[in-house]
Amino acid sequence: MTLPVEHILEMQGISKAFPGVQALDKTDLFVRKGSIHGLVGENGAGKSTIIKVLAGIYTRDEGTVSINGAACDALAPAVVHEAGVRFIHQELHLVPYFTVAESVFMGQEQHGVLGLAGRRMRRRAEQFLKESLNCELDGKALIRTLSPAEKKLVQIARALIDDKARLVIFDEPTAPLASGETEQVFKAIRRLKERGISMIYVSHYLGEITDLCDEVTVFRNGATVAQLNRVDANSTQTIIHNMVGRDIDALYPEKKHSDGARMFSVSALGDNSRFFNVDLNISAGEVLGVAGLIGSGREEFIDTLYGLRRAEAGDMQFDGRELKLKSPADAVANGIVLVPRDRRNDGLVLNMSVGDNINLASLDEVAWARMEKRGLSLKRANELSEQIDIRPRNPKAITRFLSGGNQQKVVLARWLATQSKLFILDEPTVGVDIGAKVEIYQLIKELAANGAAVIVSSSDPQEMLGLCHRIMVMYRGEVVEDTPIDAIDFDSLLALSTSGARVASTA
Amino acid sequence: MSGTNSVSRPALFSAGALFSAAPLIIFIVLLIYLGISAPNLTDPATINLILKQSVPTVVVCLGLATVVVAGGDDVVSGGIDLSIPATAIICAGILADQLTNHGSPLWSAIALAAVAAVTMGVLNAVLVVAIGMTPLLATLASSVAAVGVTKVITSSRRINVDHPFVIYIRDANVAGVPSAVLIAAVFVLLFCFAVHRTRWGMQLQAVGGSRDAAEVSGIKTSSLVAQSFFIAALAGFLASFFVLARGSGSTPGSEENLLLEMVLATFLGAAFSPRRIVTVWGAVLGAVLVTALSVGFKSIGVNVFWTGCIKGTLILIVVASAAYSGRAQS
Amino acid sequence: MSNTTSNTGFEGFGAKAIFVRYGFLIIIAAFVAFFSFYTDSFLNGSNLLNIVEGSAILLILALGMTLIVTMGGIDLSVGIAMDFGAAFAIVAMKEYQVAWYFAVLIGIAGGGLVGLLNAFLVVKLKVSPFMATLGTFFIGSSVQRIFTNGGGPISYRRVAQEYRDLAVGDIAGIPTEVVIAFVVLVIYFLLLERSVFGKRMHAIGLQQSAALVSGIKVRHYLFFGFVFASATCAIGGIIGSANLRMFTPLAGYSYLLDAIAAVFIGASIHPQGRPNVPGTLIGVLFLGIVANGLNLLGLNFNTKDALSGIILVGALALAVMQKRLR
Amino acid sequence: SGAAQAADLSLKGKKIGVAVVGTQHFWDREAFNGALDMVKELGGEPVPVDGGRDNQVHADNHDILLSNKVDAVISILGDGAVEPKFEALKGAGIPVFTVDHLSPHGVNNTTSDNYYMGTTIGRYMADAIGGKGKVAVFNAFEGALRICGIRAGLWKYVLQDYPGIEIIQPELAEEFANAPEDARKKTLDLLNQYPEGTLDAIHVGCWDQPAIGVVQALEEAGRTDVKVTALDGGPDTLEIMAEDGSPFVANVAQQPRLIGQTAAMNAARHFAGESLLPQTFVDVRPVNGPEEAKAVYEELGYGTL
Ligand SMILES: Nc1ncnc2c1ncn2[C@@H]1O[C@H](COP(=O)(O)OP(=O)(O)OP(=O)(O)O)[C@@H](O)[C@H]1O
Ligand SMILES: Nc1ncnc2c1ncn2[C@@H]1O[C@H](COP(=O)(O)OP(=O)(O)OP(=O)(O)O)[C@@H](O)[C@H]1O
Ligand SMILES: [Mg+2]
Ligand SMILES: [Mg+2]
Repeated sequence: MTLPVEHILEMQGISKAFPGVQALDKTDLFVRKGSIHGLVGENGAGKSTIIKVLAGIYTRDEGTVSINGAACDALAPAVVHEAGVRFIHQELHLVPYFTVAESVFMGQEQHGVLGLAGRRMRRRAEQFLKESLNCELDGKALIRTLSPAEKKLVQIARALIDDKARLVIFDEPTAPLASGETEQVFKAIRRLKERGISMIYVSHYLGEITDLCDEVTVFRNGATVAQLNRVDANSTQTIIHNMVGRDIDALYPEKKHSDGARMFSVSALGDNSRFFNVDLNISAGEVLGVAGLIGSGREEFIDTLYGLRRAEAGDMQFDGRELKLKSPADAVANGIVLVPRDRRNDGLVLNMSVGDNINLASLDEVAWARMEKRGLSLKRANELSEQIDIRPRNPKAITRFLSGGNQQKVVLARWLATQSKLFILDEPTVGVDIGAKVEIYQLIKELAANGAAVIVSSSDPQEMLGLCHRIMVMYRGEVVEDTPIDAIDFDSLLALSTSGARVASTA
Repeated sequence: MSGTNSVSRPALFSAGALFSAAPLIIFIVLLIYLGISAPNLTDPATINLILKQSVPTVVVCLGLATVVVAGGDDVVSGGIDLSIPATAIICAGILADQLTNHGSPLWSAIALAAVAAVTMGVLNAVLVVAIGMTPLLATLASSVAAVGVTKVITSSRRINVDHPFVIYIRDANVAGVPSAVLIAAVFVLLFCFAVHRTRWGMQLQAVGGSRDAAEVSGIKTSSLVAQSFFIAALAGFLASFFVLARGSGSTPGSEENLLLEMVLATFLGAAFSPRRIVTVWGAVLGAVLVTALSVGFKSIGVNVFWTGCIKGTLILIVVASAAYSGRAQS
Repeated sequence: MSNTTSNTGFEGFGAKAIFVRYGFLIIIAAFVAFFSFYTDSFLNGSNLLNIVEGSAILLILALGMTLIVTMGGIDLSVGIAMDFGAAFAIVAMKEYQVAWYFAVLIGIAGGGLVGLLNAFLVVKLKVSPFMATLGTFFIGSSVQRIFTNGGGPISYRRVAQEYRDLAVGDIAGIPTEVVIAFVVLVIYFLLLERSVFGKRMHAIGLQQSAALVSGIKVRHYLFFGFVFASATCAIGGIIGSANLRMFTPLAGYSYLLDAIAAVFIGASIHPQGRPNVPGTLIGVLFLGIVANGLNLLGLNFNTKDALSGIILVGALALAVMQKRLR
Repeated sequence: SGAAQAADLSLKGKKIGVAVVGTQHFWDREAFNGALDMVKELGGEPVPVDGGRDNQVHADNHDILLSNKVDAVISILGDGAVEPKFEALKGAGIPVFTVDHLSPHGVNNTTSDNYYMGTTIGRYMADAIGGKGKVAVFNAFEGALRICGIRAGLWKYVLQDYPGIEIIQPELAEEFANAPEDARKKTLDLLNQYPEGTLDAIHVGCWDQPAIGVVQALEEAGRTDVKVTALDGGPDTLEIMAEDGSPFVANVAQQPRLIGQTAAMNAARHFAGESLLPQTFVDVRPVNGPEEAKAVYEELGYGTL
C-alpha cells in the first residue's frame, strides 16, 4: 500500500501486548492533514493504548509510524513533542498545588534575566485561556480549587500554549464535563481546526463524533474494523455496528412503573455552605435523577447522602428509621452504596486485583473465621465478572490496567455482591462505551425492578431523561425542581440546570 | 455559555491566609515568649550564635528539600535522601584526615572529598533512577555504607583540624556577621533561586508534584530526579566544611543528630508554606527556628530531660495546626 | 524495538532464568556459602541458632513496621514502643511486685500507649504518620529520660525465672524467644496475608479514599493498626528486658533503621513491590546473616562496618534488579 | 561529706553553667547531678545543658553558656571539639572547670586516677586467670577519648609483664547506645568462635555497661570458664558482681557524684581566691570479688546487697 502524503499521521500494523492481553493487533490509524479524526471503539478496544504508543509512553511491539511523512522509529515523548504532536490525555495530569499559570507552562516555562518570568506567564496563560478557550481564570488560582471543566481547559491550554501544535489528540476530553460545558471545548476545537491543526478525537459520545469529526476510525478488540472518510449524522448506526458488532436499537431500557413503598427520605438537609434545605423522597423500585451543574451543590449533596460529608442541618429517614451517617461504613451497613464519580481515585484500589476490588465491600462473606477463602473469593469475582461482562475475565488482573469502562463495571460488581437497597450512582457512565452503557442501563433497570431504589446523578441530560422516573434539579445549592419525568423535556432540564428556571433568562 | 466561573474560591488574603500562617505564628509567639524570659536571646551575639549553630543543618536541608521537591513528599514512596548527613560526614572525615594526618594541601583534600561526594550522588542516583530502588531504602543503605567507610578513613577517631581555612569559617566575622552564616546564606539564596525561580526548578517541582504530568509535558523526569540526588550530595559536600569548622575537626557519630534535625526541619518546613509542601526556604526556616528553640530552652534553663518532650509536643502542635488549616481551606 | 514484556514466564534453565526466579535467595545463599568457607564456625549449629535467636527482637519490630507500612505510613517510634514495653514490665515487677505474666501484659499495654498516641495524632489530628511518629519519638525519648532521671538503666536482677525464661529458656529445645518471634510471625502472616483484615489494610495503604468509599472503617483500622503494631514492638522490648533483666532507656532506637531496612528489602523483592510478611522475614534474616558473618570473619571493626554497608547496597541493588527483570 | 567542707565555700549570686556530654550513662549522669546539686547547695544558680551524647552538640552548648554570660562553667567529658569553646570562654573571663577532660584552657580538671584504674584492673584480671590465657577486649573508645586511652593503655602496659596472656585480635567494638544488648550479641558470636577452654577472660576497656551483656551471654552459653572485668563500678554492675559465682570478678568503682560535687566546690574555691592544682583526683575503690562488691556498694551509698 502506498502511503498518501496528505496524511499527517500514519500508524500502520501496530501491535502491543500486555501480560495476558493483546491490546493492539496490527492496528492502522491514518489521519488526514487538517481534519478532525474520530477514534471510537468499545472500552478496552485499544484507543488509549495506541495513543500512548504514539506518545512514546508505551513501546510498540511492531508496526511503523510516520508523522508528517517522516518515519519515526523510536517514539519518545520529546521526539513526538518536537514533531508538534500534543496530547490531551484522559487523565488530568495536573499537580493539585500548582497554580493555573504554572500548570499551563509546565515543561515550557518562560525565563527572564532574573529567573522565571512569573508575571509574563500568568498574563499569557490568562489571555490564552480567555481568548482561545473562552475561560476566565485567575492565573494564580491553585488547581485544586478548580472545577473539573476548568482543569480540563487548563490541560488543553498547556498542550497548545506554545503555538507549535500540528496534531492534537483528545482522549475523551468531555468525559468529566457537564453538558453545558462541552460546547466550550468544542468551540476551542473548531477554532484549532480553522488554524489548520489536525486532531484526533476519542469519545464515547457518538453524537460528539458525528457533530465534530470529518473522518472516523473504529477499533474493535485491538484491530481496525472500519475507516469512514465522510461522517454525517447518519453515520451513527454504521459506527455502532462496527464497534460492538451488532446493532443497538434502544439505548435506554423500557421503564417499568414503580409503585414501591417509601424507602428513603431526606428533609431540609443542608451543610451550611454548598447546599441548603434539600428534600428528597425515593421509593423502592424507583429511579430518581439528581441533576445540576458542577457548583450547584449536587456533588456535595450526594456525598452527604453517603456519609462522606457531614450534614449540618436536616435529617434522613431510611426504611422508616432515622439515619445518622458518620462515615461511608455506616451507609454501607444500612444497605446504601455509592458508585463515586471519580472512579480512579475513590472507586477503586487501582493497584489491587479486580477480584479484590470486587470483594472489597463484602469480604466477610468470602471468609471463614475472618480468613479469606481464596477459592471462594475468586469464584465469586469470576461469577460477577461474568454476570456484567468485565473484560478481561481475569479476577487476578491488576485493576489499574483495565479500560475505563471495565473499571466502572468493577465498581458496580462490588456493590452487586452486597445485598444493597439504595444505589447512589454518581456519573455512572462517564467514559463508558455505548455497548457497556446499554448494559449498565439494563442493570439499573433490573436493580429497580428487584426492589432497590436508585439515585442517578449525572451531567448528561439525555441519560437522565432516558433512565429516571423522576428528576430533581439543583441550582446554586437548592432544589429548583422535583418532577415526574413526563413533565420535563430536554430543553427545560438544561434551562433549569443552567439558570434555575424553566425558561432560560435572557441575561 | 460559560457556567463554570461561578465556583466560589477562598480569597488569598483573608481569614484563610491567617489560617495558613498559623504554624508560623505559633512558632513566633513561642520565640517571643522565650525572648522575654531570656532577654539575652535577642542579643545580636545570641542571634549570630543561633544562625551559626543552624548552618550545618541548613545546608544539608537544602539538599533534602531539593530531593523532596523532585520526588514528592510522601516519605514512603516519594523522594527522600537520608544519606546527606553521611555524605557530609565522609567528606569531613576525608578533609580532616588529609589536612591533619597527611598534611595535604587544601585543594587536594577538597578534591578528594569532592570525589567522595560525587560517588555518593552517583550511587544514589543509580540506585533510585536506574535500578528503581525506593529512595528511602537506597539512601538508607548508602548512608550506612558511607558511615562505615568514614570509620575506616578516620579509624573512628576524632581528628582535630586547625587549617586556617577551617578556622576562618569557624571564627571570622564579616561586618559583625559570622562568615559561616554569610557563606551559607549565599548557598541558601542559590538553592532558593534554582529550585523556586528557574525553569529547571519549576520542572523539578512538576516532577515531584506528579511524575505523570511532568512526563506528558515533555519533562525529562528521570534525569531530573537523578540530578536532585546529585545536588543533595553536593549539599552534603558543602555542609562538610561547616561540620568541620563547627567541631574544629571531625567527630565520629555526628551524622545521627544531623540526620534527625535535617528530616525534622525539612518536613516541618512544609507546615510553613501556604501550599503545605516542602520548599527550600521552608526547610531553612524550619532549621533556624528549631535551633532558636533549642537555644532558647537551654538559655532559660529548662530541665534538660524535658526539652525533647516540649520540642516534640510543639512540633506536633505546629504540624497538626497545618493539617487542620489545610483541611479547613479545601 | 520489540523489547517489552511478553509475560509468558521464563522458559529454559539459563543462568538468567534462575537468577530472576530465585534472585534474593540466591544472594543470601551466596553469603552463607562465603561465610561458611571463610570462617570455621559460621555453619555450626549453635552459630546458626545464634543468628536466628539474635534476629528475634528485630523480627518482631520489623513485623510491627510491616503493618504500618502496609497501611501506607511509617513508624519512627518502634524503638520507643519497645522501650516502653521493657520499662512497664520491669518497673511493674520491681516496684509493684506484679506477677511476671501480668507484667508481660502491662508491658504490652505500655507499648500500646505509644501506639495510642500515634493513632491519635494520625487519625484524629490528621498529622502525617512520619511527622506524628517523629514527634512521638521525641516525646517518648524525653519521657524515658525524665522517668529515669536522665536515662539510667533500671535493672532488676531478681526477676522471676519464668520472666527470664522468655529470653533465655527454651521450649522443646527451641529457644523461647525464637518461639515467641515465630508465633508473632505466624499471627502477622495470617493477619496481613490471609485475613480479611489484611486485605482491608492493604486497600487502605494503597488507596485510602477508595477504601473509605467501599465502606471500610478506615479510621478504626488505622487506629487499631498503630496500637497493634506498637504493642507488638513492646513484645520485643519485653524479651530484651528479660534477657538482661533490666530496662535500658532509649535502647530501641538502635533497631529503627534495621527494621525499616528489613521491611523495604521485603517490599523490594515482592513482585508488586508491596510490604509483606515473608519478605520482612527474609530481610531480617539477611541482615542477621551479614552481621554475624562479618563478626566471625575477624575483621577490624571499622572495616566491618564499612563492609556491611557496602554489602547492603550491593545486595539490595541486585535484588531490585532481579525483580525488574522478571 | 561535701556539705561539711562546703561550710565556708559559696557560689552565692553566681550563675554556673554545667555542661554534660550526655546523661544516659550512669557515670555522666551522676557527675552532672552531683555538680548541679553542689552548685545549688553553695547558693549558686546552675544553668544545665546536655549534649544528648553528641560531642558536637556538647561543644556547641558552651557557646550558649557564653552568650548567657554565666560566671563559670563546669564541663563534663567531651572531646577536642570543646577546646575552641573553652578558649572563647577563657577569653571572655569565664573560668572553666572540667571533669574527666584535661584542657589547657581549663582552670582545673576533676577526675578519677585513670592511671591507677588501668593498672589495677590489669593486675586483677591477670590474677583472675592465673597470669596466662586468651583475653578479648571491648575497646571502642581507646582512640576516641583521652581517659579511655589511659585506662586501656595502662591495662595493656601491665599485661606486658604477663607474656602468657594474649589479647585476641581484632579487638571488639561496643556501641554506646544499647551497649548491654549489643555486647551480648557480640559475645555470643565470640563464644562461638572460641569454644570451651580457648578463652579465659573478656575485659571492657573503658566502662562497664557492656559487661552486663557479656555476663548475660556467658550465662546463656553456659560458659563458666571465662572471667569478666571492667571499669566504673556503678550500682547495677556491682550488683552483678555480688552474685554467687558471678563471672564478673573485678572492677574499679569510681565516685562520679563526688567528682561532680568536687568540680563545683573547686569553682567556689577559685572564686574564694584559692589557687587550684591543674588536676584534682577523687578516690576510686578497687573491687575484687563478690565480697568487696557488696562492701563497696554499701560504702558508696547505693544500699545493701
Ligand atoms: N499498562 C497496561 N498493562 C496491562 N494491560 C493494559 C495496560 N494498558 C492497557 N491494558 C489493556 O489493554 C487493553 C486496551 O486498553 P485501552 O486503555 O487502550 O482501552 P481504551 O480503548 O482506551 O478503552 P476506554 O474506552 O475504556 O478508555 C485493555 O484490555 C486493557 O486492559
Ligand atoms: N472514615 C471517616 N472519614 C472522615 N470522617 C470520619 C470517618 N469516620 C468517622 N469520621 C468522623 O469523625 C468523628 C469521630 O469518629 P469515630 O470513628 O471516633 O466515631 P465513632 O462514634 O467511634 O464511630 P462508630 O459509630 O463507627 O464507632 C465522627 O463523628 C465522624 O463524623
Ligand atoms: Mg481509554
Ligand atoms: Mg468509633
